[in-house]
Amino acid sequence: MATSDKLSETLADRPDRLSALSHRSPLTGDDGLLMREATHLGKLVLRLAETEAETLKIKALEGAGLPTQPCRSSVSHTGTVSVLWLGPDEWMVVSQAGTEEALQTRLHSELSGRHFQLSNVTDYYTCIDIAGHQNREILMNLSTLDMHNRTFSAGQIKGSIFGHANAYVWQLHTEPGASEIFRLIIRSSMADYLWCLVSRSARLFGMPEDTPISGEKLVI
Amino acid sequence: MSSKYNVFNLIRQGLQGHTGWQAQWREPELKSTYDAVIIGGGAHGLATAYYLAKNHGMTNIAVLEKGWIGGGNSGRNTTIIRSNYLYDASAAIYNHALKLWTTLGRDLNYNIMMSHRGVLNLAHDEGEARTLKRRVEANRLNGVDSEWLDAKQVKEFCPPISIDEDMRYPVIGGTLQRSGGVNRHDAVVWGLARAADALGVDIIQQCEVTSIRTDAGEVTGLETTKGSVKTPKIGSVAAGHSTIIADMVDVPLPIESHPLQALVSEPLKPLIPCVVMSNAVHVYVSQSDKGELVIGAGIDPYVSYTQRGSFDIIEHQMASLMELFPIFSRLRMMRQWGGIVDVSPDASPIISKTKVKGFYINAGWGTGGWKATPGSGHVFADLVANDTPNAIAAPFSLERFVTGDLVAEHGAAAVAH
Amino acid sequence: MATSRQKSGLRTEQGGHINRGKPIHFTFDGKAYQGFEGDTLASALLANGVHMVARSFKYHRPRGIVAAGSEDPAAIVQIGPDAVETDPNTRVTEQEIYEGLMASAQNCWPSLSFDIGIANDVLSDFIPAGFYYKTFMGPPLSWMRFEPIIRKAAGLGVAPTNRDPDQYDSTNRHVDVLVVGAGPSGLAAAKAAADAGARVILAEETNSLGGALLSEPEDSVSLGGKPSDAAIEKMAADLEANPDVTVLTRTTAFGYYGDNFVGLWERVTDHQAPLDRGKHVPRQKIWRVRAKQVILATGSLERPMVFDGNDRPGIMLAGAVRTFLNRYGVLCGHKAVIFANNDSAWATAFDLQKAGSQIAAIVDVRRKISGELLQMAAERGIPIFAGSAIVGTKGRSRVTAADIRLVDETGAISPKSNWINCDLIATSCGWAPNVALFSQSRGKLYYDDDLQAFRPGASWQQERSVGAANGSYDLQDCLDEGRKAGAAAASDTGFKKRIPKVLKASHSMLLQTDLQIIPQVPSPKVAKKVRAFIDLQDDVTTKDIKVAIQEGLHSVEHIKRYTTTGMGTDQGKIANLNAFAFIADHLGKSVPDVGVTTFRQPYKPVTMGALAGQHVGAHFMPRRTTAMHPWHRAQRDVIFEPVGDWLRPRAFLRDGEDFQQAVQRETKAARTGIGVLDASTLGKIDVRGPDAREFLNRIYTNAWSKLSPGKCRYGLMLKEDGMVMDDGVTACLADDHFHMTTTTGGAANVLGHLEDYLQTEWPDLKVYLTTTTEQTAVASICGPGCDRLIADLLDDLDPDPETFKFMDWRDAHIQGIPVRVFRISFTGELSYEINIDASYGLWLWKKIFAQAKCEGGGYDITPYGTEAMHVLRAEKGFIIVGQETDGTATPIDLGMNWIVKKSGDFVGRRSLTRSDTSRDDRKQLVGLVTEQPDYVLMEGTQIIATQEEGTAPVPMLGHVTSSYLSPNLERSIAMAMLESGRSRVGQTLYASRKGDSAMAVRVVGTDFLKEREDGNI
Amino acid sequence: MFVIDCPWCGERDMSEFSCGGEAHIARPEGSEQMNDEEWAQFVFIRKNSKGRYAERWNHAAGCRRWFNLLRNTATDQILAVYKMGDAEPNVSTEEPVTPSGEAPIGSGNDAVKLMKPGEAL
Ligand SMILES: Cc1cc2nc3c(=O)[nH]c(=O)nc-3n(C[C@H](O)[C@H](O)[C@H](O)COP(=O)(O)OP(=O)(O)OC[C@H]3O[C@@H](n4cnc5c(N)ncnc54)[C@H](O)[C@@H]3O)c2cc1C
Ligand SMILES: NC(=O)c1ccc[n+]([C@@H]2O[C@H](COP(=O)([O-])OP(=O)(O)OC[C@H]3O[C@@H](n4cnc5c(N)ncnc54)[C@H](O)[C@@H]3O)[C@@H](O)[C@H]2O)c1
Ligand SMILES: Cc1cc2nc3c(=O)[nH]c(=O)nc-3n(C[C@H](O)[C@H](O)[C@H](O)COP(=O)(O)O)c2cc1C
Ligand SMILES: [Zn+2]
Repeated sequence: MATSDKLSETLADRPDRLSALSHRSPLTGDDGLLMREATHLGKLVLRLAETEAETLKIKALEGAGLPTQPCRSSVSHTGTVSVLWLGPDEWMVVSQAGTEEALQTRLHSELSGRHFQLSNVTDYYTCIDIAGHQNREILMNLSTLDMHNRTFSAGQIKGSIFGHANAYVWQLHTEPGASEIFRLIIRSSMADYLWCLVSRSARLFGMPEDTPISGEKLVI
Repeated sequence: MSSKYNVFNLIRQGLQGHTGWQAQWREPELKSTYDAVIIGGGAHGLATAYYLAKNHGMTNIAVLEKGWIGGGNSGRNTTIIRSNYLYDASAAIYNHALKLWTTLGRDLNYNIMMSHRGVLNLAHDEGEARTLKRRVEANRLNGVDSEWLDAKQVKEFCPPISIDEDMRYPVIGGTLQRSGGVNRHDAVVWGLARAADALGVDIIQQCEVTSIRTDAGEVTGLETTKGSVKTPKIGSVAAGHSTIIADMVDVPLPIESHPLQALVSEPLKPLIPCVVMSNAVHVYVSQSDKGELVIGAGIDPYVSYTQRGSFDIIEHQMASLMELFPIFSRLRMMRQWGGIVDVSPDASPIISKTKVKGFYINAGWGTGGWKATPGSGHVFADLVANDTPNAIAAPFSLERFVTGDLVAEHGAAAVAH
Repeated sequence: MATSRQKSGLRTEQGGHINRGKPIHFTFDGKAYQGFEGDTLASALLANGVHMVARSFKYHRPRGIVAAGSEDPAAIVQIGPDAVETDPNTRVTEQEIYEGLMASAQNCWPSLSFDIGIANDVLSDFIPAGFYYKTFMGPPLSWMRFEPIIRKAAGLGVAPTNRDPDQYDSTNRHVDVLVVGAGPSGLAAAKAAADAGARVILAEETNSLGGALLSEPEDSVSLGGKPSDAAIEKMAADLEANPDVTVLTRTTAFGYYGDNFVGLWERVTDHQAPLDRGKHVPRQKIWRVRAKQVILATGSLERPMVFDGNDRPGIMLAGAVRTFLNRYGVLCGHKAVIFANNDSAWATAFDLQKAGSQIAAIVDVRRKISGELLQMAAERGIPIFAGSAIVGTKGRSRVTAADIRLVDETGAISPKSNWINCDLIATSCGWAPNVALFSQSRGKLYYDDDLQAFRPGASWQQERSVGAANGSYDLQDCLDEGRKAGAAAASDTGFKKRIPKVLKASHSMLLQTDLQIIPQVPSPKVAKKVRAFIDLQDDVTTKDIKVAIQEGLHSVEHIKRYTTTGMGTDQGKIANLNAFAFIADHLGKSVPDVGVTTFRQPYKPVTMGALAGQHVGAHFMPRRTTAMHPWHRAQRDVIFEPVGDWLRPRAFLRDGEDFQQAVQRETKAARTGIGVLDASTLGKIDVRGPDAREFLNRIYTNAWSKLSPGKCRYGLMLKEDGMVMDDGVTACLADDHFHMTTTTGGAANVLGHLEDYLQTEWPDLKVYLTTTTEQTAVASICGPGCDRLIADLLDDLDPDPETFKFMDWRDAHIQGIPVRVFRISFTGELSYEINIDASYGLWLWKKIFAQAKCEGGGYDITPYGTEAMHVLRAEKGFIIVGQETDGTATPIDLGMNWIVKKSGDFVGRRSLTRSDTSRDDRKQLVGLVTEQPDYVLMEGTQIIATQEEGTAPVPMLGHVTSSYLSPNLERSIAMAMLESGRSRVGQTLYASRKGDSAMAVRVVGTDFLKEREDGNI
Repeated sequence: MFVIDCPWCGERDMSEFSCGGEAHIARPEGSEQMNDEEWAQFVFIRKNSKGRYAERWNHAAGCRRWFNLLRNTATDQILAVYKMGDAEPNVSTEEPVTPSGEAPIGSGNDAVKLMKPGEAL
């Protein structure tokens, strides 16, 4: 069932692959509060006409359909592939680290003949997972989204502004009783900014605060 | 009876309990015929009327104001005055205004508290520095007072500014126009009204223009909430409402009306000596004589006539202010408000005749027309009186949007206030 | 007479919501005092007999405490131990005391009790409202001489001198129902809404729930059969226990904006001693609440009486006196005179007397007073002066006596003075609904003739006003209205569960029945000597308002601005209605005809640091970095440059070098050895679809139909006004697939621009766009012979420039990692850009250097920064959008006619042929070389026609857009936008220089390398 | 500070959106044949209406879709949200509330208009 963080740990066997937040270590706070980077998850952006998506069954997605209901995600039978709704003709396919290229190839061949676009954005984005029961509160410090569990539940994915950066927040499907995990999908170049902003917001819950990269000498 | 303002009359009145002061302007009835009507009782409209009466002898004229005079942008602006604009045409008009400002108080016999305390425009990166230096150079050749300061000189001129190098937007330098500054917005409005009134101009408040009558492409009169008026000439100086007036005669304008906000802090003992503006961080601030920090914000990106903007903008404004002045953090915001600014595509005003004979437009001053007030009124009066723009006004015709000869100040003007 | 040391006498024996078990020590103006936990600075000072705490704004008159809450007009002081953590203009009625609190008086010198600023008071006859408009306007600039003096005299508190050590937070909440104010109405509303299942926030400005009930004597009111304290506690506990309810105390709703967005300001630690403040706890916090429904239960504000001498310390609002007594256990005086026009203030008299004060008189302007009241007073032996008024007072730093006289129907007063000694005057001119937030919400007010005050009328947003805020002053009405509104609001948001049962209140309160307003109490003095204050902070008297009206300022907005009434830090909370009533009276109009001034945000002043929240300092704005950034940072002497939001290395300094030397070395190296640039920041957009070519044809000025896969092309993008907006190289990946690059700063704009056209103008075009900027890291390698290094790096591609041609791209691998190599050049040198997945970016970057070294040290490789990049491209005459262009340049102006296709539409095309845009005397891009080869023109320098500047205005022909010392041309070079520039090639012009003679410059072509080859330079 | 009901994502804070100005200004075909004046009309002239105004908005931080929105610029009330290419909806036969001058209480430049609860705005 879980597209959980486990997946990200199987790193592809290649030289020195670094994630955008490789210079940061996971942080823990009170009551199981945990924030860490989910590294190298495979991410593909698929653009396809809304009308086609409704009927399309894509084998490569292993049972995960293209959600046409806004802000929803779907999960494959195996739990290793998720498809996130980003827009009416735009989805993100999230898969285990290192699987994105093969997946891309399969998708490509399955979709050939249609008007579509498939872009590998694995490194464009990275993810920060926030687990622990204060995570909704932490996110409320950063965005205007309604994070209440009445309106934000497992499987939902919403794009918004966090601090001053655009990002998506996705609540992972977790086992009943397990702690909720929110996954922030963020642009690599702004990852450090968001990491630090999240850690600052979590200070009250015992999380150590990281300060952003700055302080370099800018001018002469 | 006390018509003249001076310290002796103030003392004399003081002894009599100030019972002898006269009304600063009359409350005349709307007449049925005028030689010219100015729509809009903001500072620009009143200045236009003042100069029409004073320089062109046109005294059978009226200023029609739908609310109370000075209640539009004239009553809501941060009063920054400078003339260090890039292009010749802009430098000419703003510098013309700056010169008029220096004596306006005396001319009007009204202390408008013109304070030439200096305006700093900060640069935070090389690109900005380049743009600002270009401006300084152009200013010098145009005879506009303007100089480049490095970060240390900026700090010397305005000690509370942080020039820490590790800020997100470090201050790397800036321009200074020493003759720039601020004045008292209400005093300007009232002083102009009083002086125009003394020359015979009818200032009619609570009088909204609702339609304009034309005949064969010529203005013949207008309708107002206080009755109708015959007049061969109408000057529209309605700022945020310019397109609404122009629509009455089917003159399309390239103008959008946006909310622009400002706010004041609680009053404090003198804290910053000059005006500080920054484009990258987007903030501009000065301190009024009463002691409040007067702080301007950015425009909201959508059309609105509500005289209020988004709270987001205020929050960001405050964060920006903290970037430049970290020591302001514990001070408090006392009041925020909004105005409706008339934004033109090239961030320059429109002072122009139109296809309708006798209908003249003065608009598009956007976020930065306060500083132009006397200059704008002066050249617009010329246009209304002579039916031809003078050399200073000529580049600001409506035609430029057709031919492409824009006075594109936004590319170059940093914050346009 | 009361003296300030009668401590025990001023604190009641018992009662009040203070913790008598916990004494707290603080200082005011250096003097030590003691109060109790739960005290505000005001109650603690009053308990110590201190009334005078401030000086007024203009006349520096002594100011005391008037109200008990945030509406107090003038009792403001400076808080804080030092100049760093100081808080100017802090209301003593709101600041809770903590151990060690230090407060001091402000706006006075040398001391509060002896302030030479009082000279202004003596001169007050000569400095009425607006006096400054009438003088100081002598010769030009004369104001500049007086202004500093005025400025110093004005202002109130003093700003901190250092960076704020505290931190602030903001957070967002969505709720079904937001309730503002936790008096009986607000509590009932919150309870009803919460019981129905709605998500609720209840915000209360003060430190505890209960509102006006806390001002009632202990056990005098019961709710549902329970004493009110216990009932409130129970309600609070119920609310706290509900996970969907948030109760916030010390939290002010300061701004009601559009679509039910309400800003709350919580003071988290301001009431705590510094050592008790949690480590990471923000000092203050902004709650950005988006509510489906709002209930305003903000209570009512009492109006003071306006009479001659009404501003002395010790003259207070009757309700406030009662609050200090019952909420804080403080007697505000030993001998009080009550001055009222309604019943409610009589309760103050009765409570005070019961607590031990002497009531010297109840003065009531009404001639007819209910028998019940009269009897109650008589039973207590309180002297009553009906149909009378206080027409004058005495006392300097504290009121000492009141002159009480009869006032007849015509307003005439009895001739004989009747001074009664007192140390406290408690006044009440009735209560007005606190409609500030309602009005901010843009709800419309109406004037209630019974209340003689403005009340909430038609709502504009999803909002309900209840209780005293709605003009309902009876406690049972308050409870009922609250309950109903809470239930209705919940029901409107879909929670229709149940309506809680009616909470019955005991009725023992005196309300403001039979109110009779007199806008200004008459005075026996000659008019000009009367000083009846309306705005106590800004020293606005009725006389000032009269002068304003006489001077023709008839709009309430004009009068406000002329007199500054209501413009102080209290925004006239208790003054405004009195001002409106006075204006109305004076103009012979009704109050609603006069109208109100605008209620603006904030409800009360909010700390600017709190509004900025966490988005300051390091968190102010995102700073974007590339995959190679860790390497850049690790270089010892790297200088960074912000480019858009990115941080890019500008130059890598080596031992002992200065910036200029480094740039020269780097620039040289890129043409003689091998230069490497981190080019990852360029914007990248994946463009795909059968109509991609057509799309590019419309977006770019040049043609894209024939570009074949494997090839790249440079493109210029215009805005519809014909001006250059961005440029970049686009590669054809497949017939229907392109990889577009944009400038670093322009990426977001370009994507927005393209999506806009696709979605809104040409939805029929089958094209998809996805941004891929951060997906790839880019190393740009250039220099003669750099192909050898490339060859060494690549597993499977021969970069031989003969076969891998300029503007070609190829896929390849480095150690098995896929890369895409572009043979494009921004330097004019042989150059390759290697694109790799960003997670390998740092690896690639290091690998390039390692490769250069390990192959026998065969390559002279130099990392270069953006500055060298700029010089290199200038040597070749390439433009930088945003540097050569400023939003006023067309492709033709830039000499790039070659890129504008001859036929077919594209965005901006039509604008190019407008009469002025197509003129050939426009500013055009040219090269300039200075007569003196080592002289580098300043960028921004203006070009003139003659060596002598002459007098202003000097005609300017153009300006220098870029200027560098070029190590490869061994001289300075510059680019300029010059009027009729292209036809001036070969001419000598002059670059003006401040304080120096102009520098002769020769106009040349822009490709300096070629110009040198051609012998032109 | 309005909330915009994105046709796809639902109600979101306006900070997630960017405004693209007046709607229903189609880019003209055959601009070659237009005179300078007509072209200027397309590039620069906007209705800038006080009252009902159709404009384009983009859910920039969300689904990135452009859509149209009908707003009363005198009050900032959103009257309708509709998709690109759809015609301007006829929200009501009456013009929306557009007080002459600014909305009476709460924004300055107009005489106060007083209204009792429930009175039609
Ligand atoms: C917050 C803010 C800050 C600013 N800061 C600066 C600054 O620091 N420096 C600077 O130079 N500029 C600044 N400006 C811009 C400046 O305020 C304006 O450009 C300038 O005041 C315009 O003057 P005006 O007289 O034309 O406009 P207004 O004062 O707005 O006058 C127009 C008048 O026309 C009236 N009117 C409209 N329609 C009708 C009708 N139908 N009938 C009758 N009357 C009508 C209006 O009621 C109004 O009173 C700022 C503006 C704002 C809003
Ligand atoms: N004696 C009289 O004539 C008279 C007149 C009016 C009211 N009252 C009494 O007052 C009570 C009114 O009850 P109520 O609940 O309507 O009002 P209330 O005055 O009891 O409570 C209002 C609460 O709102 C808070 N508040 C005000 N503005 C706020 C803001 N912007 N943000 C957060 N909090 C804010 C105040 O601190 C206060 O606690 C009743 O008991 C009534 O009998 C008596
Ligand atoms: C330069 C300047 C200074 C101001 N200073 C104050 C001030 O000290 N106190 C205050 O309450 N308002 C001040 N205001 C704001 C006005 O009260 C008012 O908000 C503004 O004129 C807009 O009008 P409105 O709020 O009635 O719409 C100031 C406005 C300006 C333009
Ligand atoms: Zn959306």
